[in-house]
Amino acid sequence: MKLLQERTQKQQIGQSLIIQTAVRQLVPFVQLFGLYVIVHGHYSPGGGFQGGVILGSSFVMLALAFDQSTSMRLMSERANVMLGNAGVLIFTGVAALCAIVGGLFLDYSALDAIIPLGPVEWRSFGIFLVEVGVGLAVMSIMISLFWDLSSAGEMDEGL
Amino acid sequence: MDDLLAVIVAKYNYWIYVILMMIGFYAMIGKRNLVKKLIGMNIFQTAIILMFVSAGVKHGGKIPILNKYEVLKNGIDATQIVNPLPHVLMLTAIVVSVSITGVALAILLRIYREYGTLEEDEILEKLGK
Amino acid sequence: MSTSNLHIYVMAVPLLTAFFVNLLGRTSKVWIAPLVVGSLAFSSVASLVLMGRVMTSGGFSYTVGNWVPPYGIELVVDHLSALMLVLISVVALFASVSALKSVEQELPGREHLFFTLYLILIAGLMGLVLTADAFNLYVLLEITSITTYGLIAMGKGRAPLASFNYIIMGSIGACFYLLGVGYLYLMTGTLNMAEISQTLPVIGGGAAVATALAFILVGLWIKMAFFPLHGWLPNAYSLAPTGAALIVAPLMTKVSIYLMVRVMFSVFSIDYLFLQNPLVDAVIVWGAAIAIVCASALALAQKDLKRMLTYIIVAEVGYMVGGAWLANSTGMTGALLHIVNDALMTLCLFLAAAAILYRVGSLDFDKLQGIYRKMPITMAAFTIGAFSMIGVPPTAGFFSKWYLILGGIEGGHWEFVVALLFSSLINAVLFFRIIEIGYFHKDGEHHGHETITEAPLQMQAPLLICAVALIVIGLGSGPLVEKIITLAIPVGL
Amino acid sequence: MSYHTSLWPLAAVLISLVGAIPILLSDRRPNLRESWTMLIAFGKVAIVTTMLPTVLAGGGFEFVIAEVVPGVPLALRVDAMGMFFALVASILWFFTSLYSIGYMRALKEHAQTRYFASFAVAISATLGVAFSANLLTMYLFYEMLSLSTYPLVTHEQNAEARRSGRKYLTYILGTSIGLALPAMLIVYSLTGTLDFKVGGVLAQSGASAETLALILVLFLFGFAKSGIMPFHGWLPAAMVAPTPVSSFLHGVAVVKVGVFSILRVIFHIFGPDLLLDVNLGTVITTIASITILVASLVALTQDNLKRRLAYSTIGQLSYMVLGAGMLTAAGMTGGLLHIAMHAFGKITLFFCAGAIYVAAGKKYISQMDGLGRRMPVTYLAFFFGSLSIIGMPPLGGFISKWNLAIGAIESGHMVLLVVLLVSSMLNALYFFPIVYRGFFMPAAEGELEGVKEAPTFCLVPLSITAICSLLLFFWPTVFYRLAQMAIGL
Repeated sequence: MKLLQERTQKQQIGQSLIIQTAVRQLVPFVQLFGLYVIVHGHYSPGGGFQGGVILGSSFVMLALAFDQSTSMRLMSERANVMLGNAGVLIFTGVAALCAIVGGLFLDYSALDAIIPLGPVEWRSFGIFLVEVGVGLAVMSIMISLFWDLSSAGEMDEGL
Repeated sequence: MDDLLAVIVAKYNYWIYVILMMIGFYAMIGKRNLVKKLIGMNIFQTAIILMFVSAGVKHGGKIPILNKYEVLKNGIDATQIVNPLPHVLMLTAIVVSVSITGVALAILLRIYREYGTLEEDEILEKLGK
Repeated sequence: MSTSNLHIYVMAVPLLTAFFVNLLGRTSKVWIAPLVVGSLAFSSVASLVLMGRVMTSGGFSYTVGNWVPPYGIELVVDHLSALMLVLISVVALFASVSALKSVEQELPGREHLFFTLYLILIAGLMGLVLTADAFNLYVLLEITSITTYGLIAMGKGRAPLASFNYIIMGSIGACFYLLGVGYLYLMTGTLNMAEISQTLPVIGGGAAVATALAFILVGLWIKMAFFPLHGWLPNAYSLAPTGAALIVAPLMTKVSIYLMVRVMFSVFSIDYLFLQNPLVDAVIVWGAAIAIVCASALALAQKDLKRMLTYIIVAEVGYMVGGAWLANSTGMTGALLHIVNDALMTLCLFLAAAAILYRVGSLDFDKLQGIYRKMPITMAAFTIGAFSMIGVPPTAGFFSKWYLILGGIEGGHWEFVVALLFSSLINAVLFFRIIEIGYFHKDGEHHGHETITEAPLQMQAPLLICAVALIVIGLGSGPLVEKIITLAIPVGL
Repeated sequence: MSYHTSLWPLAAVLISLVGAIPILLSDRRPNLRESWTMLIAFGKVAIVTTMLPTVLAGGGFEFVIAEVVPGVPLALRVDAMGMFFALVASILWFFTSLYSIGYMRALKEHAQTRYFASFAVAISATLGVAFSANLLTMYLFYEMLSLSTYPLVTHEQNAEARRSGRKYLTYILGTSIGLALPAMLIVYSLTGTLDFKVGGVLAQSGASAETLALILVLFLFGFAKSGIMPFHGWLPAAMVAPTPVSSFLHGVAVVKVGVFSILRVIFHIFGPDLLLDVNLGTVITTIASITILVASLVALTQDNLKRRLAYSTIGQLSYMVLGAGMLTAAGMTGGLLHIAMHAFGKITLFFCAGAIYVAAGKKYISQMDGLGRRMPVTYLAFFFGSLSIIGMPPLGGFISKWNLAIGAIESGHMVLLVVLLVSSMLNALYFFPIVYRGFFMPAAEGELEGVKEAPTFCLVPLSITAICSLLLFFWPTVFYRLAQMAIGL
């Protein structure tokens, strides 16, 4: 593992200007697409899961094109964990909220009791909320998995 | 003989999954390298995923994404649509398998750092000392 | 169908708290203890209330998100699952109080990670108990397993290796289970347990159904470490951090046994299991008897308290598998009662082991000399736990063994009776060996022993409560069986 | 017989169990601790004797602790048989406590608090066995007694104690878990109850003679505390314990609990009629006779005084089982009576052995030449005790042996009478030399310089028990009546 790292550094593999520039340009679009997929999860194919992976892959791309510290500068480990936790909390929180306001668990129509939008609308909107949570969690897990594995758990240089 | 071949060919997806599963099983039990064991585990899980997914195949079936207005107008013909349930289930199974792989890899890293090798024999040898 | 959300809260509160622990525990350690203990205390109280409700008005089913089965996910609360919920939450509560202390000592700086996994594990176990969907059961099984892998791998030394072995074995088990469920799905077209059990008699018991049963059983046996599929357990449990062993050892195998019982009677039927395939149960009971004898014998060879306890767990698994397959209601009562009792006994012994480990730093038999004098209260509780394992009345362990042996006699399975008695005797030898070592002492050489005093109150309190609970449950086993367990046994046994 | 619910039996059992707590708490103040012990001992005797008149009048008490298994609650019941045993045990515990204080202090033993606490728990268990209303409850207290006496047996905490403790538990726990427990479960699965009933519960079960024989043998050997051969090995080994422990536990409580359990099973689980029907009495009498003769012969060869007493105990215990096995009124009465008579006699002998050890430090009979002249009171008591065991008038032992002999004749097995007579002869052979050596053999030069009588705390109890043995010959009424009521006369 270490050997591989040294060799890549020496030969500057993956440090090509073209790739770096392309990635720099692409990342915002990839992230936007990820958000789109998340937000449209309840209408069309897609959803938090897929969107989260796309979001996560944008950071993976950064880490591949530059190095791990660059991607960690843009998204600190701490922020990543926070986002991941927040995602799960949104998911379970919404579910629990449904139960607390008197419906069944994950029965979004019950949320009508808080903001009256109508049960049908709430079913749709509830899914959206949950998808956001799932998306955040998946992204965070994706990123930290990659970081951990590529840097052999050291969280420094990576591949 | 013909009958046997007919069975094999007609159910070829099951044979493939059985063969894959045996390969995976062999790797998990027989291989001494921990990463190979892990790969075997992945093959094993993939075989099961294959079984579920292939069982859900419907020749000429449509994807189960419906157009609301069309459905309201014409109703649903269930025979024309692929059952999405096995696929959805396998999506979950894939997630499970990925997370197990993730945890396993992390643990393998710790093992590697501790013993400097991923060969089971060498690790056991080091432990013996 | 019910609109009560109580059992969801029981499960959701630890799950939600897990992430709060991760978030807040990262910034300051002071958050961890109140969050963990608070959430588990809530779960315990809520599950007790739930138990009361089930006892007065019977069980009910629940659909998540108001989607009715077979589309939605169904949860079922009946006497058995309510009992298991109480067991899981209470054991988790006691274990966590003690674990807080030992994790602080063993994994400084990583407490928040540990307790995040810990709480997810507990939520997963509760989900396993509640779910009525065969596939969800697989997912939850893997959630509990993955968290367990993580918890075990946090240990020192060889723990990651043990954890990896567990991953391989555990995955095989889970995959076998999934395969079995796959066959059932192909045969019946549904994953809801109730619907499968309605469809199965219609399609009759073909080879595919038998294969499904075989795969599911073997899968679960691997998960519960039923001898000879137990290889992963002793290493994994004894090398795990003490805090992890505290929760994993009492609960994991017991919940797997619950799952086996659930699958046996909620998916398959008594008719199919015992009447259409009469030899199967006899073979399994024989297997259980062999498992008990072999695991007990292996326990004799151990030189470390924790390892010895892990082999006893393997033997106890044989008790419960055998009891469940005796094909009579007495044996079943014994198996279910033993799930409760064994969880508490194991917890009691592991709590004592944790307290000793906290002060002495080792559980080698050599290090335990004169321990009665140094830690009298801990050892008193340990002794009660040991008596319960041996089966000395009026501790809880005696009464479940009573039903198990009685079931064996009624069913004419004398090999099982002999195995149980043999194992009791071996347990007596095992524990009296430790009691003897602890009771006699040769302090002699070094004067380091003054430094060893009683464990901190935080570790003693759950231990003592647990020891007292063993006696109280023993004396109260009559009502427990009559009011809860009898109602949990499937009709017709 | 009518039983009414009352807290008395529970109080009788619990007083010493709860009493163990203040004993433990007053660890650092020996005088306070010993006051507690005496107070509890006295309280126990008082409670038991309070219940005596009701029982003698044909009544009884009951108390249900908890419903643990369908049809088998944990319950206490005071009937004539239980009362009989409880009376013996509680009175003798009182004297033993007194004696213990003198003995332990004189020898400056360690861990006296643990000793007294374990003792208190043990006597609780003994009364629990006496007052059990069913087999399960009795098993519970039986096990409790086994476990609570472990610290007493291993009191010395040296290598020998460790060995003996191991042997003790192996025999006692091994047999109770391995033999008595399955026997109990078989009875339960046959009858659905474990209640002690006059006339037995197994009669209605319709079990075959073979099954009954199996259960009987399991019970006989399962209650290994009764020292029936070949499960007697623990008894001589357990003699490493301090003498008061040996005297009380291995002269009275533990071994008698074993015998009492067997008698309970014979009288109230099987019922004498059933045993007569299937002719299983011979099984019991054969096993008991062999034990009596072999144990008496082995006792002859022992030089260690306590070991000789131990083997004597093994032999005497089987008298009681033998009596029960005769299945005649006189035989069963005699067997039960012998519990009391032997208890008073044997405890005197053990007290004397302890007193000799405290005063002269002698353990072996061959070293005790001439000791009687130095310790006349002790030796006189010893003489009385041994007379009672041998069964000579005017001591209590005569009454029980007389009844046993009549029982043997009634049962028509003359062999049993021969066994009784031969064994009594052997008893005399192994006891009289001790007394003879003590009084008539000259002491070795300078051996016994400065040896005096043991401390008063030791001397008073042993004199009292010796006198009790004597009095029991003239006034055995209470015990005799209780024994007769117990077998339903």
